[in-house]
Formats: sequence, structure tokens, C-alpha cells
Amino acid sequence: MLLTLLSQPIDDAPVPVASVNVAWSAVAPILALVGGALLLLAADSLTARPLRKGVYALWTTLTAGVAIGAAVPLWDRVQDVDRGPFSTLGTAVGVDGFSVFATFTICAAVILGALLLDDWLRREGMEGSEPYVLMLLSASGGLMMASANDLIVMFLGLEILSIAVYVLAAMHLRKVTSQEAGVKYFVLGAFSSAFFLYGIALTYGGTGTTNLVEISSFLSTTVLADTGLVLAGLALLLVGFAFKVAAVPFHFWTPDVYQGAPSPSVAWMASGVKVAGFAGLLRVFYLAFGTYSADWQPIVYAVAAITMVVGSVLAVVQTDVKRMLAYSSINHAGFVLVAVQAASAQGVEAALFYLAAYTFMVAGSFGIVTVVGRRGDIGHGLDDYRGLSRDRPVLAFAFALFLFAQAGVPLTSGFFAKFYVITAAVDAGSTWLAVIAMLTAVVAAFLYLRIIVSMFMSVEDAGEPRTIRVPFAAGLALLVCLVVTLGAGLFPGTLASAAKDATPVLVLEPVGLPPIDPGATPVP
Amino acid sequence: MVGFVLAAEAGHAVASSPLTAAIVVPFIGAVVVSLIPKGRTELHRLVALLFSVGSGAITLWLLAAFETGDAGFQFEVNRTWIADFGISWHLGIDGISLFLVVLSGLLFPLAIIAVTPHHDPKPYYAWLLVLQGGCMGVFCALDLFLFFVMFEIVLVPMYFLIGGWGYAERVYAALKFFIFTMLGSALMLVGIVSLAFLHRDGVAADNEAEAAVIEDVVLQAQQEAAATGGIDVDTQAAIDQDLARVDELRNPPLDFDLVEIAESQHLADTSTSSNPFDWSAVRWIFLAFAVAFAVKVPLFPLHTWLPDAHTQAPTAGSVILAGVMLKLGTYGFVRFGLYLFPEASVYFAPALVTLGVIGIIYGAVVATMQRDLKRLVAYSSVAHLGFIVLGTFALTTQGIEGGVMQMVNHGISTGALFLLVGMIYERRHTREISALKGLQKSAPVMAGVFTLVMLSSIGLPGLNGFAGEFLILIGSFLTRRWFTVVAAVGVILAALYLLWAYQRVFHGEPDEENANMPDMTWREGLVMAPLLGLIVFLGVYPKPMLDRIEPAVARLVSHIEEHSDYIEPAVATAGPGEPADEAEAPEEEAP
Amino acid sequence: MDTLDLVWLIPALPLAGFVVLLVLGRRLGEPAAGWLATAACSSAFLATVVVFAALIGEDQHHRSHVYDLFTWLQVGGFDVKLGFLADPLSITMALFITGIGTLIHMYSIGYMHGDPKFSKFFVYLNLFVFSMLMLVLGSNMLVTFLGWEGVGACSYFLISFWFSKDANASAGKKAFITNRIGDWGFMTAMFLTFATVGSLDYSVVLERAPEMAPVTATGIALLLFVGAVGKSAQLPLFVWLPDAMAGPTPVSALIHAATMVTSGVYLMTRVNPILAQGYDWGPDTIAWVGVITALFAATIAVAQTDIKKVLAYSTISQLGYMFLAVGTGAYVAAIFHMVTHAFFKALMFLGSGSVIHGMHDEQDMRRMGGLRKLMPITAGTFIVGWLAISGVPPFSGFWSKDEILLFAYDRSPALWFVGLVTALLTAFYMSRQVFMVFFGEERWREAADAEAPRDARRPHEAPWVMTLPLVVLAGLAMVGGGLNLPFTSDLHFLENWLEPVIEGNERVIDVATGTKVGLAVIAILAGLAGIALAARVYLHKKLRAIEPEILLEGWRFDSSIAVFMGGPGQRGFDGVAAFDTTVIDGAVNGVAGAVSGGGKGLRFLQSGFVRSYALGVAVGVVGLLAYFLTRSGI
Amino acid sequence: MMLAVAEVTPAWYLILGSILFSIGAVGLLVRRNPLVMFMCVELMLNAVTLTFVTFSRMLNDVDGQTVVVFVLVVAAAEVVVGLGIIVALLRKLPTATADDINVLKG
Repeated sequence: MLLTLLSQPIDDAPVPVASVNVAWSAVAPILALVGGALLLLAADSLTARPLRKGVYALWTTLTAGVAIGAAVPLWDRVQDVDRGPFSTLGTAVGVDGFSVFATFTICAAVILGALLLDDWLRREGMEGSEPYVLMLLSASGGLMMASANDLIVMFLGLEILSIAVYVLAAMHLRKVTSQEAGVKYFVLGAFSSAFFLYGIALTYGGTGTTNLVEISSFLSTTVLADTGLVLAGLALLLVGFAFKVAAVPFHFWTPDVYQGAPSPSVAWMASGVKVAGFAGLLRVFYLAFGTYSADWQPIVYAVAAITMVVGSVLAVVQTDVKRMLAYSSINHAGFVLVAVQAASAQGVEAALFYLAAYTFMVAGSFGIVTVVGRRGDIGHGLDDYRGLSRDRPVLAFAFALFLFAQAGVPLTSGFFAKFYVITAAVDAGSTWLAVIAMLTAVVAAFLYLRIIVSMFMSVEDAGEPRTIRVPFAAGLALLVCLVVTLGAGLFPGTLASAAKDATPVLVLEPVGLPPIDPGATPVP
Repeated sequence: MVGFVLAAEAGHAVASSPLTAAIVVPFIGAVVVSLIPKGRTELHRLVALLFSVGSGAITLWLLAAFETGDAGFQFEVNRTWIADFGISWHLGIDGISLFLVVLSGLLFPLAIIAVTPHHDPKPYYAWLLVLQGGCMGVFCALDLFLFFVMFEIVLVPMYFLIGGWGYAERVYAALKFFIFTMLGSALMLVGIVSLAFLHRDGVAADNEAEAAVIEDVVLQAQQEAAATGGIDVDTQAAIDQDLARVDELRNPPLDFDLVEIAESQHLADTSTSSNPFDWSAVRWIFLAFAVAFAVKVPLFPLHTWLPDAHTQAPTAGSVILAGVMLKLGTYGFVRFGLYLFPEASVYFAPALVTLGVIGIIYGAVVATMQRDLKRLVAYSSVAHLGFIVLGTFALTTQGIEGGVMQMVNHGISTGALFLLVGMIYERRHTREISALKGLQKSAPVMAGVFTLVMLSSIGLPGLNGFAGEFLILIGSFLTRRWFTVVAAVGVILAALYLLWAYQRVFHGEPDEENANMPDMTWREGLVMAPLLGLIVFLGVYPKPMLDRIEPAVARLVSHIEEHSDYIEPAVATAGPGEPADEAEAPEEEAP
Repeated sequence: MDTLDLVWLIPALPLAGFVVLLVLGRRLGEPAAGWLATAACSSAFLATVVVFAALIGEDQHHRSHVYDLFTWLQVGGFDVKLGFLADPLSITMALFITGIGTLIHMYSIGYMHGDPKFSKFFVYLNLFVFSMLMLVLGSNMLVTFLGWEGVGACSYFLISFWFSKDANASAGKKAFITNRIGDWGFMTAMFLTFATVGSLDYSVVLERAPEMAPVTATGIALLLFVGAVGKSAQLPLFVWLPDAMAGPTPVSALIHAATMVTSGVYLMTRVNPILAQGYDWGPDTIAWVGVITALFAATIAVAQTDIKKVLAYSTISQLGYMFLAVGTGAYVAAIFHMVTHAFFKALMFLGSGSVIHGMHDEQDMRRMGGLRKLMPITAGTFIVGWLAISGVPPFSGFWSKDEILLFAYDRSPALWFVGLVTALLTAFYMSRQVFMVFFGEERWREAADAEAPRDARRPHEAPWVMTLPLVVLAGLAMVGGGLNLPFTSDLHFLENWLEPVIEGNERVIDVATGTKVGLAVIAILAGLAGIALAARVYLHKKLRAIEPEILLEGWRFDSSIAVFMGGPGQRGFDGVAAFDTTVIDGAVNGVAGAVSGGGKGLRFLQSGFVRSYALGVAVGVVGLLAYFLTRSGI
Repeated sequence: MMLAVAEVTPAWYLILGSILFSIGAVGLLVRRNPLVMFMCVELMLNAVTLTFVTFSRMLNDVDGQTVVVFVLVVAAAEVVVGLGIIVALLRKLPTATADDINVLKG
């Protein structure tokens, strides 16, 4: 490889400059989030006294709502047979079912996170706009990743996402563990994103472009004498994503960060950030490098297997609920990877469904953790849940439901998610991986049952009843999670078909669009 | 919003079919109970009973309305549930499942009447109702996915019942029960999915011919068009239509419908190699199913969750566990083993029969040595279900039918036994056999009832236990002579451990705290009455029951014969026939 | 409506009695409950008589009538009706079951007087009679089995009737379980039969018996014999019968002497065509088991001190005779002896019962003696029974036993000789019992005086309800031989009567009349010799009694079984139980432990040091790079 | 002679970039001081920018160079946030090295 390069002289040729045309509607959700964030920041810094309680959360919720609202017409458009998916910003941003679906999920995660933050911040005496701003910004990064059609955009999205989340992790200034979590997350995050960037560079060197569209067309049209450069780039790209989604062996940060970071931030990390990470992973690997699936499928297979095993087995021996959930989230990441390695449309659907379902389960779980935790964000030990069924039966039941959902018990969204993944895997012929997955699910079930045991079955050795206040906002979030988890469990059809319609597509030629209005004439 | 959808769906479904109602009513009951404010114990109990009885009444109506001669599924309802996966709410019962449904409809109300929880009645009744709905669902489901859902969902309430209202070791028992059974069914899920794909490919293969024909037509059309130059619009349209048709023929949709898959049998065994473990996919899938069922049954050596669960569960839990939930396994073997995988069932029958027979002897021997009365009964279940497995995989009409009947019988008699043990525990606060003595003096009525139930469990002719057991044995003797001869020894052992236990508990001179143990109350008597009635009735006049089971079983057997090289040995009618000799042929195939 | 159809009424009546007593028993109380039960049983007797009459009315070869009540079990080719078979054999059985049953019911009213569970006793008794009738009247093997197990259950209830004594409870359990072992044979026999001829109806099975392969026939026959061995207390399954004496004496008389224990003989007679079809060694086995049991039990009886134990062992021994008869193809003789034995053995049990009753529940013969003055009727009737069983002509026992010995001789002198020795021993130990109880000095006095004032403890004659049955039975025991007199063929009432059931399979013997007489004489002499010997030992005390421990302990047969079950047997069971908890459960918990162990093991990777995490990342990077680059072929 | 051989081809830059990158990576692994570790990350990023530029030169494609700008911005952002976090921690534990912060583990 090097030899070919050595022999290559440098000559100056005129560089073609692409004329960029922008379909603003396509990036509207991102803009909405960023704008909302900035406005909030401005408002907070301009007013002398902090805003009235709840305004931050409300504003954040509204912003995310606006983003969703902006995404709805996009969904209609990409589902419209005559118009369908498109890309804009000089094919740097692609809008297809996939990106819109991810947008919905991430924005939902933002709303849940905001609702959980609200009262928590007051409890910890940290009321302020920053956490919300950071969350909105990181969400905007997530949306970029989900709709990036260019590795650079992908990188920017990744960084915007990550940097904000680093701060969210380290946010709890009075808590050294929070600081520690922040530092660890930051150092490792920066480390891995450096690899990611290097991966982009190598890909760029190997294919001559950073645009996913062009990469895939290049790879499918030209037969490389020597795939070394491309594959090396692929490897390093995988590192970046694997770190974000906490796949073994890039998972080490997860337990520490989840345990140390403020619970609401963790809710966001476990839901929104994971979704964004997987969205990026799927976009790059399934779209750009789809033709190389024979090369990356086996390694993803292996990573998935190890991830699930490590996640479940290590979870069993934990005693801190947040840490348990952290490991279980690793196990779940493994499950999604099982869907990814299927390298099929069905795999993508399964992954999307799983992520959507998981977002609500895990947000709900950490929501409970947030509520049950004491001031100072402590009291997350297994013993602190003793007798919860006596003190707050409904809360305990809700947590049990989220946990059963994560365990994959039928009539919850979690079960169908697992089923979907298994289906994709079996269809792709990796039956044994499916078997491993189910076995690890059983091992993981043991850990969920342990939590349930301490909630329901050790009432007598629980201390005197303690009053746990469930603030309105958090309660609302939990209710939403509950409803979705059950609803998607009883009638998964709707969500499933949505995921089916959300397969990513590449649109080669960019199109500038008139602002979308229903009944507009299809673009030729 | 979802709530409304749910309510609407439920309302419509309930209205549409009795089976749906029988399943959904308890679930609704669970919701209602959990909505009643805390502390109104009697109200909880009443409402729970109401819904449970409601569902039970529906099952009785089913029994009455059941078409006796009909071998097919009745009261069928088939509504799409998850369209993209070909998953549907497909219910229906035949003679095999009918009585299990009725049994569930009977035992649950009895359990609710018989036992009042010591604390937290609200969740207790709610879980019990969820359990009832789940059990009903398992026996009615005709869709693999739906079946799995129900099969799995019952774990949750039972887990809470054991863990929440059980005895000293309850947490360990509950965890063991949940994990053990979940482990079993985890593989089944993969099996189900693979099966669906196998079936899909089979359908595609069937369609291939037709697809090819259409393709040729299209090709010709295009050639003609090319010859004439230019294709006019409607030819193009026709061609597109044909191509679309070809496409859908080649990629048929997924389908999880049991009847569909079982009847079409696109699962022919392709393994020809001599290596015993180089099995076709179907056999592996069957194994995946078999493990799940074997755990539930439980089949030796996968039984260790059972003694703990039974012993630690509250009385109602044990009753349901033994009476209904163990049948999930045996029923699964019949419906999703024999019916779904005829070839594989025949292939693995020797192995399963062996395990069954081991279970018979082993369970009895271990039961003999128990010091805990409840544990003893629990192990006796291992032995009894061994008989059922033996009958099922003897693959003869008598064997299978006896097995089906024995499922119900075991539900009745073991359920009754657990109720009685529970009554004793309520009075004496111990299950230690050594702590009990001479109860027949202080509680003659209870002793009498216990005796009858015990004799039914021992298999005394004229009581229900015998009818099923004898049918199983005489049926399995036709194909599995020596296994049957050994299994019959279990009949001796049954007498051994039960009579011994009875002697130690009820006979002898009672010491003071046993001497003044109160006898049965009226309420308890009322609970036992129907069970005792059934014990005698089914023993003396099982005909109505057998008549309803028979057609389904006969159909099942011919289904097996049709799809495998197995031939049911003809019952000798003339001359010195030695049918068992050729019938033993399948035994040689043992892996 | 054919009168023979009334056959279903025969068991129905005791069943009705059972149900009524079960519900109202307590209210009726004593003695009404007893009389009701007696009524139920006697009405059954009448019904039997009616059927009997109707059957005689039939022509010789149509004396077999099946009446099906309803279909019991019907699956595919397997079809069993709950039906009754009225033929000479079954009706004969029914006659003496209901007859003797009635007497014993009546007797029990007196015997159970004052027992708190008086009515319960008759509940069981009626249930037993019902089951016993099902056994003999069943039209197929399964109904017979229904009765077979039913009587087993009843004997279990009745033996452990006084359950607060552990010994009684154990005895009952032992009886049931030992019987179950036999039932295993019976069941297996049924399986084999069904697999062979596709039916369990006697009509079909016996019809097709000649078509069976000899090996199958022998198999079925011997398996059934296993069942019979259990029920009729033959070697090696006889151990339960002596213990069964724990039950009330009427029970011993009815169940463990007259009826239930003989059902094995009935069964073998019923299936005689199958025996005939099998190899010869089949019947020979039966004959030898029978005769050895007879001798074995007789030897034990010689040393027993418990008045009922003697009778128990003697019953075993007499049953041995019956199987000897069956084995030698002397079916008529078997039934004949069964009937006569039922008479005199029931008589003697009831007699002993009245003695025990009169002696205030004293059963040890060493504390009796000279009772004939105090309870003349009992003594008189008992003596009749004694002479009958000792084979003194013209008492009934002589005729039946003589016929059996005759057939035995014809089959093989060896059999005959053992039988003869047994006869001698029988006469000896029965005489011993009679002398110890009714003659000699009144050893009961010192015991009585020691305990209580004279009159209270004084043995007394039983009330009339108890003595009446004794008298009746004594009469039967005396003339019972008349059923089948050997002199001219038209005096073979029983034989001619049973002809249709056993035709062709009854052994035809060609023994010169002279020999016959000779054998008879020898038999008589043996009997008398036994009596004389006993008289010298126990009456005139001329000889010292030889009663070795080992005989008293029944050759330590039972005890050694107990030792085995208590030792190796129990240890084996314990071993399995331990295996379950350690190995199997251990394996399960082991897996769980392994998982969490793996978890603990992996924890060290999660060291908390950010740099080691970074190292992890780096390792991952290297790994991925290595993989992909190998893919690209570098 | 030697000079002729020593003509600098793009590969040199690539190799240099990879070397720098590796130095950064190894540095992060071996150094304890959080700040230094962070600087190593910066080094890695810059190594990548070098690589980008080289490639863009080789491919006559301007995109590669535009990337550099982005990377610089990102690096700057990381610096701000990273320093913030690290300083916040050091304020709590002034003498902390990377190995002192392991409360969370297991």
C-alpha cells in the first residue's frame, strides 16, 4: 500500500467546488434544538434571578416538542412514495425514515431527561439552565449523527454530543464521584474519538471522499486491489462507535460513569446517547460500507457475543443499582449489535425497534432511581430499595415492570424487541448468536429479579417506612415510559411497522426543496 | 390513549369469542382488583372470586357446548395481532385442551376460596388472576408466538406468589423457579423463530414451480414485445403485476400459526448422515422445545426447581403449580411436540420415554425419603408426570389419551393433596411429618378425605387416578413393553410412600398438640367436595371425558403416522398376535 | 328381562349399604348400623340365591351369562365394560361370600359391641363385601382387578382399624404394599393379555386362550400367579397375613380366612384355559409353590402361642393346598377345598374371637385352658372345625383335602408326600391349639386372680349373635363334604356344576380305586397320628413340647426381610435422595455459582484506573485493526 | 545520491502522522497527570489533521483540508470542556493523578 503511495507524485489540479443548496426543513429539528438551547442560555444569563421553577424543564420539553413537530412533516415526506427520502447540504445530510425515526427517539429521550432533571436539580440545589442547554445541544449532535451523510458531519455530531455529555456527567460539583465519572468519560471519550477521526482520515485516503454516498458508490463500483486502508479506517470508525455504545472492550467507562454521574444525566446517556451512537454506527456500516458487510459482520458478531456475556455476567455480582443497570445496558448494547451484525434491512429495523423500546425502559428505570435516590444523589444501593413495595407500591410496580421489560418478559416492549432481534439474527443465519443472546438474557434476568426481590420480598428486614416524594414532572415521565413500555408490549405492531418504514436509504443527487406543504407537486 | 385502545380491543375481543373472554376476564379482574383501594380485604377477595368464577363459568359453558365427535379445533378465533410478522390472536380448543381449560377454570376459584393470604391480599389476588389468564391462554393458543407469550407470562405472577407469600426459603425458591423455567424457554424462542423461517422457506419452495411458470410467461411477453418493438402500456402493467406476483410467491410472509405450520409440515427431516448428532434443523428445534417443556413438566433430571417451588409456595400457589402449571409442559409435549414435530417426536421418543420412566421410579424413591409432607407430594408429582410423558411418547391412542386424562387427574388429586397439606399447616404450623401424629383421631373427616385423595393418587381402581394410569400403561405396553413393565413398579412405590406418610401423619396415638387439632371446617369441606366428586366420578364413569378426548387424539396419532415412518401397532383382534414385537421396532432407533 | 340380569344387584346391595352407612352411620349408631349392614349383606345373599336358581334353570352349557352395566374405559381398540359374569364358578363364590359374610356381619354386632367406631366398622365391612363380589362377578379382568384392589384397600382399612396402635397401622400398610407387589403381576398380565388378544373380557380371552403362543400363555398365567401369591399369601409374599391378625377378629375370619385370601385361587381357576395352554412347568411351579408354602406355614404354626397366629399360618398352609390343587389341574378340588376351608376356618376364627372376647382380649394360648366348661358352644363348634381341618372323616375337610392329595399323587408322588406331611402337621398344631385352649388346667385363673376380682375376669360365653353364626358354620363344616362326594359320578355335585367353567382343562386321573382308598386311608392315619401326638404332648404331658424359637419366629423370614428393608433397602433409598440434593441440585446451584464466580473473576478488569481502561480501549483498537488487516490480506 | 533518495513523498507525512498518533496514544497510557494525558489526546488529533492534509494533497481534494478547520474547532472545544472538568476535579483533590481517582470500580 505504501509503495503505491510513494510512487504517486503531487500535482496541482483545479479543485471543483460544489455549490451547496440547503433544504432548511431538513435540518429544522437540529436548528430547533440548538436555537432552543441558545435562547434558554441567553434568557437565563440575562435575567438577574433564576427563572421560576420548572420553566427550564418546560422550555426544554417545548423545544424538543418543536423539533419533533418539525420532524413529522419530514416523516410524511420520506414515506411518500412520490417524493421519498432525500439529501441536502450537498449530500452532507441525508433525510430518510431512519434519520427521522432516530430524531423522534432522541427528542423523546430529551423530554424524559428534562422532566427527570427538573426536580432533581432543585433537590440537589443546582437549579439552573446549563444542564438543559447541554442536553439540548448533545441531542442536536445526536440528530446530526443520525442524519449525517458525511463522515465529517458524523464526527462533528459525535463531538457535539459527547462534549456536552461529558459535562452532564461531571455536573454534580459537590460530588467527587461525579467529577471522577466526568474525567474518566472525558479522557476515554476524547481518546476514542481521536481514533474515530483517524479512521475517517484513513477512509478518506482509501476512498478519496468522506461522503457516505460517494464512499458506498465508490466501494460498490471499484474493486480495490488493496483494501487495507479502507478496512483499517473501518476498524477505527468501529472503535469510535463501539465506545459510544459501550461495546466490550470499549465499555469500561460505562459502569463508573453511570454510577458516578447524576441519575438524570445517566437516563439521558443510556437512552439518547446510545440511540445516537447506534444510529451513526448503522448509517456508516450499513449504508456506506454495506458492500463490505462480509468483512465487518464477523467481528461485530464476536463483539456482540462478548458484550452480551460480559454485560450480563458482571451485572450479576453488583450491589449498586445504578451500576447494575449500567452493566445491563452493556448487555442491551450487545443485543442491538446482534441486530447490527445481521447486516440486513430487518437487522436495522430490529435495532431501531430495540433502541426505541429501550429508551423508554431505561429512562423509566433511571427515573425511578432518580426519585428513590436521596439528597446528594445517594442511596442507590440494593438495600435502599428494601420494602419499596410497602412504601410506594405503584413506584415499585413500575420499576418491576421496567425491569421485566429489560429482562424480556412478554407483554412488555422489551420482549418484542428481543424477539425482533432474534428474528433478524436467525434470518441472517446466526442462530447460535441468537442462542447466546437468549442465554445472557436469562443471566441478566437474575439481576433484575434481585432488585425486585429487595423491593418486594424483603419487606420485613426493611427499615421503618420512608416517604418518597414523586414530583409531578418525574411522575409524568415515568407514566409516559410505563405507557409506552406496556403499549408497545401489547400492541407492538405500530412501532414495528414504523421501524420497518425507517430503513436508511442513500440518495445520491442532492435536491433543494421548496418548504414542505401538503399537496405540493412531487419533485422531478 | 393506549388505555382506550386496550379497553376497546379487549371489549371487542371478549364479545367476539368465549375463549378470548375466558382469557381476558381474569386479566381485567386483576386490573380491577388492583384499582380497589388498599385495606378492603373482603372486597378484594370478592371481586377476585367474581372474575375468577366468571372465567370458570365460561369454561364450563365451553364444556357443555363442545362438539363431542369433532376432532378439529372448536370455538376458533383468529384475529391479526402483529401483521408484519404473521402473528395472530389465534385461539381454539380440541379434546386435548378442553379439559385442561376446564381444570384451570375450576382450580383457580377453589384456590381463591380455600386460602386467604396472610398479608397484602390485594396484590395476591391480582397476581392470582393474572396467572389464571395466562394459564387459560397457554391452553387455548394456536399461534406459536402467542403460546410463547402466555407460556412465559405465567412465570411472573407465580414468581411473585412464591416470593411474596411463600415460606422461609421463598426467595431462593422463587428465583430458582423463574430462572430455571426461563432458561428452558429461552431456547424455545429461538426455536420458534427458526421454525417460522423454516416454514417460510418450505412454502417458498412449494411456490417455486408456479413462480417459474409465471416468469416464463413474462419472458415470452417481453420477447414478443421486443419482436414487435415497443411495449404498450397495459402489457407493461400486466408484466409488472406478474413480476410482483412472482416476487410474493418467492418471498412468502412469515407465519407463526401453529395449525398452518403443523399441517403443512415443511419440516421434513433431511439428515441422512450416520453421525447421531448430525440432525436436521427440525430435530434441533424440537429439542429446543423439548427442553422448555421438560423443565416445566418437570422431567428428570430437570426437576430440582419443583420441590423448592412447591414447598415454599403458599398453598394456593402449590395447588396451581401442581394442578395447572406442570401441565403446561406435558400439554406442550402433546400439542407442540407430537403435533408440530411428528418425525422428531418419533425419533426422540425412546429418549423421552426413558427419562419419563426414570422419573417415575426416581420421583417415587426420593418422595419416600422426604421429611416434609409438602416436599413429598412435590416429588410424587415428578413420578406422576413421568407416567404422562411415558404415555405421550408411547405414541399409541391409549397412551396419549391416558396421558391427557392423567393431566387432569393429577391436577385434581395433587391439587387436593396440596390443599389438605395446606389445611394441616394452617392448624399445626408445620409440615414436618415427624411433628404430626395420629391426626385421624382429632380430625377424622380430614383423614377420610385425605385417604380418598391418597388412594386416587395411588391409582386405586374406581378412582380417577387409575383410569388414566392404566390407559397410559396399557397403551405404552403396545410399543414400549419393557419400559412399561418397569413403570408399573412405580405403582407399588406410590403406595409405599403415600401410605407410609399417611401412617406417620394420621395413625398412631396423637400427642397433645396433635390431639386437639380442629377438624375440617365447612368452607374447607365445600372446597374439597367438587374435587372428591370428580375423583370418584372420573374413576367410575370416565366415558364422557374420554369420548371428548378421543377424536382429537385419534387425529393426532394419524397425523404422526402420516408424517413419519411410525405405525401405531394394531390392537390384536384374532389369533396369537405378538404385536408388541414389531411395535418395539422404534426402540432400536434410540440415539 | 332375564333373571340372570339381576346379577348386578348382588354387589349393588352391599354398595348401597356402604353408602347409607357412610352418610348416616354415626346417627344410626349401635346396633342399628350393624343390623343394616347385615341386612345389606344378607339381601345380597338372597339375590345370589335367586341368580343361582336361575342359573340352574339354564341348560348345562349355557350357564354363562354376561350382563354389562355401562362402558367403563373405552379408547380406540381398548374397550372395557363394567359388566358382570354369572356362571357356576362366580355364583359359587358369590354364594359363600355373601353367606359367610352375612354370618360374620351378624357376629360382628356382638363382637364390636361398645367400640366407639362401631358404625365405621360396618361401613368398611360392606365396602369389602361389595369389592369382593366385584372381584368374583366381574366379566373381565379389569373389573376383577377393581375388586382385587378394592378388597386390598378394605383389608388395609380394617387391619389398621384400631390405628392408634402403631403395630396395627404398620400391619395394614404392610398388607397393602405387599398386595401391591402382587398387583404389579396382575397388571402386567393384563397388559400382555390385551397386547395378545386385544381384549380383557373373560369371554374373549378364555375363548382365544388355545390360540395363544405357549410362551405368552405361560407368561400371563405366571404373572397372574404373582398376583395370586400376593393376595393369597403364598411364599414369598405371605408375610403380611400373620400381621393382619392385628385387625378385629371378624375381619380375620371374613377377609383373611374365608374370602379375600382365596381370591387368588379363584383367579387361577377362572383362567384355567390359559394355564392349560401354557407349558407344563407353569402349573408345576404353582403346585410346588403351593405345597411348599403349605409345609412351611404348617411348621411355623406348630410353635405359635397367639391363638390367632396359629389360625393365620394354618390359613396360609391351607391356601397352599388349594394352589397345589390348581397346579395339578384339580380345579374342582381347589374350589371344593376353598369352600370347606371357608366354613371351618371362618368357624375357628370366630370361635377364637369369641374366646378372645370371653377372655377379655387375651390372645395368648398359654394363658388359656379348660375353657370348654365356661364356653361350651364355642368349644363345641371349635372342635368341629378342628376335626374338619384335621381331615377326620366325615367332616368336610377330609373330603376336599383327600381329593387334592389324590390329584397331587397322580401328578407326582413327591407333591403328594409333602402334602401328606403337611396334613399330619396340620392335625398336630390344630390339636395343640384345641388342647391348650379348651382342655388342660385353667391357666387363665392365676392371671385373672392377679388382676381383678374373680367374677369380673371370669371367661364367659359369647352372646347369641356371636354363637349363632358359630353353630351354623359348625353345621356347614360338618356336612360341607357333601358338596362333592367321591363315590359315584352323580355325587360329584360340585364337579358337574363347575363342568362348563373348567371343561377339558380339569385333569383326568387314572388311579385304580384301590389306590384311591389306600391314599385316603394313609391320609386319615396321618391326621389321627397328628392328633395323637399332640394329645400325648399337650394333653397328657407325656412328651416334652418341641417349640424352637426359630419356628415361633417363622423361620425369621419376615424379620430378615424387615432387616433388609431397614438396612440396605433404606440406605439405598437414602442414597438416591442424597443424590438428588447433592448431585442434581448441586449441579444447578453449581452453574449459578459458576456464573457469579465468573462475574467476580472479571471484576478485576474493572479496576477503576482510567489508564487501564484506556489500555482496554487500545487493546480493542489493536484487536480490531489486526482482524481487519488480516481480512485485507496484509 | 542520498539526497535523491531522500525526496519527500506524501507517504512520509502519513508515516509521520501515524507516528505522532501512536506517541499520543502511548503517552495517554503511560502518563499519570491528567493534563498531560489530555495533551496527548490533542497530539493525536493533530496527527490526524496532518494525515488529512496529506491525503487531500494526494487526492487533489480540498475537502481534506477543510476538515482540518473542523478538527481544530473541535479540539478547541474539547480543550475548554476538558480543562474545565479536570480543573474542577483538581480543585477537590489538588495533587490528584489519574491513578488516584478510582473510587468507582468493580
